[in-house]
Amino acid sequence: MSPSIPFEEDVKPAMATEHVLNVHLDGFEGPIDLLLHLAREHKIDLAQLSILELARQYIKFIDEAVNLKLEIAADYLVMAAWLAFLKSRLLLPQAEQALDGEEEDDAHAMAQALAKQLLHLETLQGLTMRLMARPKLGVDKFHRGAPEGLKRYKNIHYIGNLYDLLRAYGDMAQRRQPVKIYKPIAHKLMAVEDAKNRLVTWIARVLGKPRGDVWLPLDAFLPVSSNDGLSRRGQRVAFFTAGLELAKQGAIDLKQDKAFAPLMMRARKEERA
Amino acid sequence: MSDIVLVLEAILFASKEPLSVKELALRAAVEEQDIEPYLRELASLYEERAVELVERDGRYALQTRSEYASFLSHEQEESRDLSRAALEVLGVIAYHQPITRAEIEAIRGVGTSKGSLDMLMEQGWIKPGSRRDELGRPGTWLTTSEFCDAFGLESLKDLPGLDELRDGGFIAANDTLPNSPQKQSELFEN
Amino acid sequence: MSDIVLVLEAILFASKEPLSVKELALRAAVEEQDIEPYLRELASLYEERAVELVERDGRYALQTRSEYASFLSHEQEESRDLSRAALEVLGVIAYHQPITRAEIEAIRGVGTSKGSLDMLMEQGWIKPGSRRDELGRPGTWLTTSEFCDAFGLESLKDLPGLDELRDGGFIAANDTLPNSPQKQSELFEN
Repeated sequence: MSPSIPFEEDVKPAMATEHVLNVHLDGFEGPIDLLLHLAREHKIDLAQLSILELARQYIKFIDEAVNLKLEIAADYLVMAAWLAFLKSRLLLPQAEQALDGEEEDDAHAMAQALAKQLLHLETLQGLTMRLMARPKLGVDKFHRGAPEGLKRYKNIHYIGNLYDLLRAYGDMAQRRQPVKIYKPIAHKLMAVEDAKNRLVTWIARVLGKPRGDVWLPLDAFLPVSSNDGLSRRGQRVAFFTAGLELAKQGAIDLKQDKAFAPLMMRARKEERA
Repeated sequence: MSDIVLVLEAILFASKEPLSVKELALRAAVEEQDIEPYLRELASLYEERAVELVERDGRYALQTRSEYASFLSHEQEESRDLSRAALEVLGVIAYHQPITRAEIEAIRGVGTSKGSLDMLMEQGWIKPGSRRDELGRPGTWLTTSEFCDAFGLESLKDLPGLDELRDGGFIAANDTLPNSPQKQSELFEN
Repeated sequence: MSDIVLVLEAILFASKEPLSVKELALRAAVEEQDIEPYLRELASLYEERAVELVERDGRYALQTRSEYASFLSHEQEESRDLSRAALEVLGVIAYHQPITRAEIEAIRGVGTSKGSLDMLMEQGWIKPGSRRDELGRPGTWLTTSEFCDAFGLESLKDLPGLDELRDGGFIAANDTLPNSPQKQSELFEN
């Protein structure tokens, strides 16, 4: 057997002597564990239901701990109170018991249940120690130190299924967005309002000035930046429409010498009603 | 000696972990139901040797016999010391699986610090089982195949002292532990 | 058989690396000069086995014989269904070929992972077609005759038309696919 079995050491009760016992509660896993320890310590046979003796030892232990002003978790105190209650019930004189038979049965049942729980945990603790005492892999027994290792390759074949293909294609068709949505090209065309504003500005500038009433061709008003045919045609339309409107208001004069000749414009000198 | 026995030897010798009959049969190209005699023959080849063929939770592995432990101290891994609480929890789970945390606490009479379960799971010795079909659907805990590997258990039925728990009335006589596949064979009795 | 032979067996089996005579002697508690006969005996124990004792640069190790190497790697055939995405991509290619990746994405409305195309090509179901004569000269995709074989089609012409898909309930009447999908030009006019 190997020199060190860590588990075995772990399971040994942490508290070996009564002296240490009196000072620490930390080593115990709760009241049941403490009860088990006390049972072992005082050689109380759980199977014989000597719960009275165990209760006495437990209460004594807790009392000592309290006297030493140790911090005691509540569940230890609850167990002590419960055991005190149980003890008093179990010790009731016969006469009183006769009066209160039911409770006496309860007390015995409770004592029995506690004894069973203690026995159960004690059995499990013993078995766990036996389990830990078995030869262990990595401590007493070893797998191969340098295994070559096994490899696994997967050859994956996909299965073609026409139904699935059509189904997937169909579902996608339902889900999908139209490939292209028609979006008209937005051309930047001159608005009539814009042309009119430009003409009004021009009128204000030339009115009453020398040569202010000279005839100018409509095309002279078009901004030079526009080379593209569509936009130039758009400007011409805008100025023509604006010109008609201003002529109607009497702000300008329009004339065209013959069909398809340049359209001429001039600011009107004064209102002719 | 059959070639298949030697193929099984090669596979088990090279493997990093115990192998199931299924895996062995697949790799050795033998029918699963035919594999037992070959395994028995391989086991007999190692009968008087320092290495033995063992079955652990339905899986097979070659490993050194514990008699040679004293010569193998070089190979000992640093094992983490489990707390007393964790060990006790492990014992309770091993003997009563599948078991809920509340049931563990009822048996131990104390709350279970989450650390115990964490540590045992990190060690690879316990795993969550299916949820119990009762109020709150509490989760259950089971031991793993690695647990059987670690403690040399052919199956959970080999847990020491199961009869004591049965005699004490702590587990039902007909209680069948889960997680313990039918023994592949009675080949490798301990 | 000497116990020392078995001790050496255990040591060599469990060791993570080949061991020198010196190390072996130390661990087995034998004089260095006495160890060779034991090693020879150990080697003979494995003479007709799948395992052998080898010596390299004065270091010894037990290892699986190379004759058995083929059993240590196992090839596994596995059939799988195509993923949803792969089916869609394949369907789009089948109905709209030759088609560029950008067009596949436009039709599906989602990005196409390169993985899907790679996988379909690896499977032998699609192949690259000629490059499209447009900006960037993008490559196109076509289905192969293996595709037809795998999906039980005598030829691509047997692929049901979109009208038939609609009649068959594969596509709802309000879909947005144009009517004759085989002509991809209609899809991408403009």
